[in-house]
Amino acid sequence: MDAFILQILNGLDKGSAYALIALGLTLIFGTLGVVNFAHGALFMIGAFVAVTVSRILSISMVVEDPTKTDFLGNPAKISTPYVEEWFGPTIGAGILDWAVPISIIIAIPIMIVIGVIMERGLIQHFYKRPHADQILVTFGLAIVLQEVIKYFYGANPIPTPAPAAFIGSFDFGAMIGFDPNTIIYPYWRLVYFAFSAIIIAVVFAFLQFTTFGMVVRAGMADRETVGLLGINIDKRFTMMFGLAAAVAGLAGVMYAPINSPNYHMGMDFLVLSFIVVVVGGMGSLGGAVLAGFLLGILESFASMSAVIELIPGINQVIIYLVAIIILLTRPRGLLGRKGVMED
Amino acid sequence: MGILEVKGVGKRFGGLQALGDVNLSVAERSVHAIIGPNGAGKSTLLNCLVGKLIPDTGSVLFDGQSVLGRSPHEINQMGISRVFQTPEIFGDLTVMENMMIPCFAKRDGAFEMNAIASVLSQRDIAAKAEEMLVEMNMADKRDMHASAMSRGDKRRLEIGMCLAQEPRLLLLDEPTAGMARADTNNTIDLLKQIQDERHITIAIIEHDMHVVFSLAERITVLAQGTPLVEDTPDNIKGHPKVREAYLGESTAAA
Amino acid sequence: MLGLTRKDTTILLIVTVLALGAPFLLNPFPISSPLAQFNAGYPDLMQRFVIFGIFAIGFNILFGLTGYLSFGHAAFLGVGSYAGVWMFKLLGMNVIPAILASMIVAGLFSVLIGYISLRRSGIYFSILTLAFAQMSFSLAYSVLTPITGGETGLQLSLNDPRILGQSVTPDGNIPVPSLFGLEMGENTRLVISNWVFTFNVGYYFCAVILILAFYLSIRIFRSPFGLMLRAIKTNQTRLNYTGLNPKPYTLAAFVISGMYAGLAGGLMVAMDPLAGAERMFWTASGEVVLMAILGGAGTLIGPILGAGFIKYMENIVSKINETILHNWFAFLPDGLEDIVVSMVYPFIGKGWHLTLGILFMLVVIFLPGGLVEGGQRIGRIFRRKKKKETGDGSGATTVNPAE
Amino acid sequence: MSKKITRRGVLAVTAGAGAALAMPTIFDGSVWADGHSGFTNAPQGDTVTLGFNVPQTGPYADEGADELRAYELAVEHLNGGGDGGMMSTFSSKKLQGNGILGKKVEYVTGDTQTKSDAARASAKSMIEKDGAVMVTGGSSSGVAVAVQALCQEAGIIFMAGLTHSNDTTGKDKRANGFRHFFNSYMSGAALAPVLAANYGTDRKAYHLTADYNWGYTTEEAVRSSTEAMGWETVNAVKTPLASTDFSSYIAPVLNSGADVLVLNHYGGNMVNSLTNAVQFGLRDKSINNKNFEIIVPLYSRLMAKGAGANVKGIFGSTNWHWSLQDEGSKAFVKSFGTKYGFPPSQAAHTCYVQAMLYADAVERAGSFNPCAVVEALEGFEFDGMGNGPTLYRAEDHQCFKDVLVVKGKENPDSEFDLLEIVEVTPAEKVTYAADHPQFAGGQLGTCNPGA
Repeated sequence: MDAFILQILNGLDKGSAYALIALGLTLIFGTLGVVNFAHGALFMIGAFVAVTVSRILSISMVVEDPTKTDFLGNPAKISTPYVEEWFGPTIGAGILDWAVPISIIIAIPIMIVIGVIMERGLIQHFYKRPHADQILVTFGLAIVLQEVIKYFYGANPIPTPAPAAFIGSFDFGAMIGFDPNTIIYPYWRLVYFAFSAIIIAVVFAFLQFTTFGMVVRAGMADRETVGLLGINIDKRFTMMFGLAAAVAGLAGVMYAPINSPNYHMGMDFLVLSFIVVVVGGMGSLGGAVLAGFLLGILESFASMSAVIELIPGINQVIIYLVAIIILLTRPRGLLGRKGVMED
Repeated sequence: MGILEVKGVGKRFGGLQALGDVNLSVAERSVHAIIGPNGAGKSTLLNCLVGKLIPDTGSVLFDGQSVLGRSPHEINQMGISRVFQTPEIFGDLTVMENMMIPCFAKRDGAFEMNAIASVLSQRDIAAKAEEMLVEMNMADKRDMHASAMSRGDKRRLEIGMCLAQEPRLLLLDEPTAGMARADTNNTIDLLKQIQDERHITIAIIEHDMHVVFSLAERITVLAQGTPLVEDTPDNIKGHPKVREAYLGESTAAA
Repeated sequence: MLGLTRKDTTILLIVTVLALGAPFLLNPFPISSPLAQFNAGYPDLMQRFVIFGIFAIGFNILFGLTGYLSFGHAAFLGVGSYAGVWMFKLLGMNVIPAILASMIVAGLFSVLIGYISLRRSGIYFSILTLAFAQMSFSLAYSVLTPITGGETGLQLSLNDPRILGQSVTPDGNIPVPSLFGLEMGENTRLVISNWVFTFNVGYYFCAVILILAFYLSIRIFRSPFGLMLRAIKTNQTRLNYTGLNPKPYTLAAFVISGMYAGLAGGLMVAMDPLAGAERMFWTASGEVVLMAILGGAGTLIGPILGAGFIKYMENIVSKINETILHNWFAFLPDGLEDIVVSMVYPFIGKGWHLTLGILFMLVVIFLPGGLVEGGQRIGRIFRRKKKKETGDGSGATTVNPAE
Repeated sequence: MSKKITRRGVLAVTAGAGAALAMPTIFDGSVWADGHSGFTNAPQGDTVTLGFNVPQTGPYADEGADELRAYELAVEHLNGGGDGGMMSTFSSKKLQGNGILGKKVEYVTGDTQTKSDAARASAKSMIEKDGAVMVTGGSSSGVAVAVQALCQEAGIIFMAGLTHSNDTTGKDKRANGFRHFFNSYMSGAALAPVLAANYGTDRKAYHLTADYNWGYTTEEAVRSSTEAMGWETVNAVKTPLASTDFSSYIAPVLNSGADVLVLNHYGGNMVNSLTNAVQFGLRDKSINNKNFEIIVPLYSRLMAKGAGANVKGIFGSTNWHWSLQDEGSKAFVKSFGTKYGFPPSQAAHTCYVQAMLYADAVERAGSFNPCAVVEALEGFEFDGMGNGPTLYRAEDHQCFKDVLVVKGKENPDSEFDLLEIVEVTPAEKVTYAADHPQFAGGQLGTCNPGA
C-alpha cells in the first residue's frame, strides 16, 4: 500500500514534467499547426538559463593566496563571488543559494523573446509547408541549439542545486499514519509538482478567461473565420509561441536541480513528449496534461521491482506499450478531436 | 423492385435524429433525385448508402444484396460509384494517371506485382484510360496536374473516373455546388448524355432546382430525416406539402 | 531498356556509373594534398554510402510514394543485422544466406509491425512505428542481451558452431564474411602517381545490389502498384470509392521497404560482422527520414543523395581536427591563421553535428524539394540560357514527373 | 584489410599517362605498406600514424576531449617535445623522444559517438583511409569491445581507452586488444575491504544497475565481493539506460530494509541517480540503527563534477587520480596541467599510458608488426606509470596494478579537487585467475597481423 502511494507520488512528479513540456508542445501545435521538434531544446535552454544565472551570480574576484598551492605547485587562486563581496558573506551566499528560483524571473522574458524570435524568424515561414518539412527544420534547429549550448557549456552535466532550504525530504508517510521513512519525498520535487500545477492552471485560466485567450481558442478551432473578423490572429499566435517557449523554459529551470542539466536533455525528452501529446490527443491541452500524469504514474509503477520481476523489461517499454495500446483503442488519443493530423 | 431499396433506415447522432425511418426505392436505369432543405439528412442518407456511416436501424439493399456492414471499397465493388460535393480526385497525379486508377481497379481489388505482367497490363490500362479521356473530352489535358484544373474540369474528371468503373448506380452529391452557370449547364448536359448513352441508374442529391428538374425522373423530398413525398417532378412542383416545407423558401431565394 | 522509359534509363545509368566509378569519383584529391581529407573513396565509407542508399531507397518507397512517415524504420535494419550475424554464427560465413535471412526476418517483422501500425494514419502511424522501434531498441539493449549481445553488440566468436563453415581459421582467427570464398575485405589498389584508388570486393558486391535495388525501385515507382501508392498519398477517400482498399497496398509498400531495410542491415553485417542495438535507436530512424527528405522525398535518386550527404558529414567532417585546420591555413600569417582556425573550428570535428543541423535548416528553407530540387534549379538555369540563345521561349507549364 | 600475404603481388599496368604521372600500379594491401612488411598498414616513410578514436559528440564528449588532450600530449612527448612527461619515470627506457622506431608520430582523430557502429566506422576509416597502425581510445565498454573485434579482424593493435566491463578482457577478449584500465571485478575486490572497515560487515545492500552489459558485470562483481565479507543483497533492480529520472527506483529503497545503496551506473546515469538519491535524503536516514550509505563502484572526476556536492563522502573506486604522489603521476600531472591548465582525468591518464606502452612495445619489439607488439606487451612488467608495478597479463591482456578507492571530498580546495584517495589497493589484492567465472566464455585467439 505504502509502495503504491509512493509510486503515485512519484508518477505525479514525473508526470508534471511531462505535462509541462507536452503542454507547450500541444499549444504550438494546436494554435499554429506546427510540429515543433525544437521544443525539447527550449526545455533544455530553460535549464541552462538557471545554469547561466548561477554562473553569473558566482562571478568572482580572484586573489592569489600564497599560503596555499594548486595542483601544479603554483600559488592557489582564491575566488570570492562578487555578490558575497558586495552584500556580505551571509546575504551573498543566500543569493547564490537561491539562484534557481531567481532564474525563474529572468527566464520568463528570455524564453518569451527566444520563442518570438523563433516564430518570427523561422517557424512562420513553415505554416503552409508539409509537416515533414516542419519536422526537419525544427529538428535541424534543435541540433543547432544543443550544439551551441554544448560549445559553451561542454557535454558534462552541470550541477545546479536547489536552495538549501529545499534539500532533504518530507516524511509523507508519517503524516498519514504510516511508519516513518515509508513514504518520503524530496521537498524540491514537491515544489516542482506544485509549481507545475500552478503553471498549468495559469495557462488554462489565461486561455479561458482573457479575451486574448478566447481569440486564440477561436483561432485554434477555425483560423480563417477569426481572421475574417479583422483580428490579427498571427500576432496573437506569435505570442502563443512565446508563451509555449516560456512554459517549456520554466519547466527546464525548475528541473535543473532534479537532474544536472546537460546539452542533450532536450532530446532525451523529445520523443517522450511527443508520445505524451499524441496519447493525450493532438492539439488537446487537457489531453496533454492528463496523458503526462497518466504516463508518469504508469512509468513509476512499471519500475517497481515486483513488477519488473513479473515482466522483465517492462520498465524499458511501458511508455511505448501504453502509447500503442491507446492509439489502437482510442485512435485520436485520450481527448483528441477527430481528423487532426491524420494525413 | 428497384435496384436500390432503402427500408426503414434510421440514424442518430447523440441527441439528434438525423434520419428516421427512411424508405426509398430507386428504379433501375432511372434518374432519381433526393431534395430537401439543409439538415434534412440528405448527406447522412448518402453516407449510409456508401458505407461511410452505418445506420442504426433498417436495411439498404443494392440489387438484392445488403450493403450494410461493408466498407466503402466493397460497396463500390458491388457497382456503386460516388461523386462528391467537392470533387475528390488525385490532385497530385496527372489527369491521365487519375483516369488510370479506376481503369486499373479490378473489381476484386487485386494488384499486379509481377514486373512483366504489370507492364503489359499497364498498356491495356493506359489504352482504356485514354479512351475514357477522349470520351470525357479531356484528352488535351492528359498531362496536366489534376489539382491545377478548373472546378468544372475536376468534376468532369471525377465523373469520368466513376464511369470508367462501369458502375450500375452513380450517386451524385450536389454535383454542381459552387459552380458557375456555364459549368452547371455543361454538367447537366454531361449527365444527360451519360444517361442516354450508358443507361445507368443515377441518384442525385441536389440543391439547385434547375438541375433537379432538368434531370430527374422521380424526386424524393426529405425533411427532418424522413421522406415527405416521392413523385414525378411535375407532381412535386405542385405539391402543397413540399411548397410549404421546402420549395416556398427555396424558389423565393432563387 | 529493361522496360524503362528513356528518362528512367538515364537515371539508372547515372546511378550505375556513380556506383561503379565511386572509387575514382570519391577520390579526387591526391593523397599528398591537404584536401585529401575530403576524399571519401575508402571501402568502409563507400560501403556505407551504398548501404544507406539502399536503406533510404526502401524508405522512400513507403514515405515518398504513400506519404506514410515511418519513424521506426531502423528497427528493420537492426533486426536484419541480427539475423545476418546469427546466420554467420550458426551457418557459415557466406554472405548470401545471411542477407537472405536478413531480408526474410526484416520482412516478417515488418508484416507484424505494419499490420498493426497501418490501422492508423498520419502522425498516429508515425508514433506507432516509433514506439515499436523504441521498444525493440530498449529490449535489444537490455533484457534480450543473450540474443542481441546488448550494449557490446552481437558479434562473432571463435566458439560459434558455423555448421557449414569453420569455427576458426587455420591461423586461429574468426573467419571473415565471403561470397563463396571471395572475401568481402579483399582490396585491390590502383596507384597512379599520387592518387590511390581502392577497389573493394565488398563494396562492389554492395554496389551491384544497390543498382538492382534501384532498378527495382524505378520499376515499383512506374508500375500500376506505384501509381496506386501515389494515389494513396493524394486521396485515400477517392481510392476507397474507387473500390480499392488502400491497406494491402500500403502494407505491401511497408513490407517492401522493411525488406529493403533488412537488406541494408544484412549488407552492413556482411561488410562488418557486428550488429549493435544503437542502429535501432530512434535517431537512426530519424536519420533515414532526414536522408529521404533532404535528398528529395518521392524522387527516385534523392534518397541516395541524402544518404550520401549525411554519411559524408558524419565520416569526413567529424574527422577534421584542429591540427589539420592549422595545416590548411598554414599559408596565412600566424595571427590570421589562428583567427580563421578558431572561427572554423566549432563547425568541424566534434562540431560536425552543428554543421549538419545548419545544413538541414538551409536545405529545408531554401530547397523545399531537397537536393534534387537544387539540381533541378541549376539545370533550369542552364536550360533557360540555352532557350534564350535559341530564342525558344515557350514557357510551357508541363508537369515534371518526379524522378 | 585483405587477409593473406600470398595474395600480395605487384603488377604494373601500362598506361598512356603523362610524364608527370608515375606508372600506375595495382597491388593488394595497403599503400602505406612497404612491399614485404607482411602486416596491415606497415608504416612507410618516416612517419607512423596512430588513430585516436574518442567520443567527440554525445554525453561522453568531455571525457573524449580529455582523452584527446592526453593523446596529443603523448604524441608531443614521443616526438621529443614538451618535458617528456612519464617518459622519464617509465621503467622501460626504450623511448628516446625521437618518435617510434625513429619514425615521427602522426595521428588522426575520429568520433565514436559512444555507439558501436559509429566507433567502428570511424576506426575503419582510420585503418582504410589514413593507414593507422594502431587504434586507441573510447569511453565505454560497448565501443571498446566493438572496436577491439574490428582491430583483430583488420590486423592492427587496439589499446583500449576507458572500459570497465569485465567482458573487454573476459568473454570478448581479443589477441590484438589490450586494456590498461581496471575492471568491474577489481572495483569490487578493492572496495569490499574498505567498505567493511568503514561500514561494518553486517549491511544490507540494495543495487540499482544500469540495464546493459557493463552494469551486469559491475553488479555481479560488487555483489560477490561484498557478499563474501558478510553483506546481504536485499534487492537488485535494473534501470533502463535511457532513464533520466531515477526517483521511482530510489523511492522504494528506504522501505526495503536496506541500509546501503549501490549505484552501478556510469556517466549521465550515475550523475542523475546519485543526485536523485541524495535528494531523497537517503544519507540523512538511519536504518537498522546504521547510517544509510551510498556507494558508486566506478567513479570518475568528470562525473563527480556533474554530481556536484552530492558526491561528498561517497565511496567508489577509480583507476587513477591526479592527486597521487608517485613520481609518474606527478610528472604526468605536471606536463598535462602546464599544457592545458587543469589536471588530467583518469581517462586521460589511461589513454596517455596506453599510447606510451604501445610506443614502448614497438621499440622493444623492433617492429610495428602487431604480432611482435603483442608478444612484447604480453607479460610485460613495468613501473613508473602512476599505478605502481604493473603487469600486462599474457592470458587476457588485462593490466594488473593498484586500484584506488576514493571518497567524495567534504571540503574541496578547487573545482578539480573532488575526490580523495582513501586507499591504494595493491595489485595482488585485485588479481584474479585468468579463468575466473566472471571472465569466462571468451577466447583470446591468436594475433592477427592482417595483410
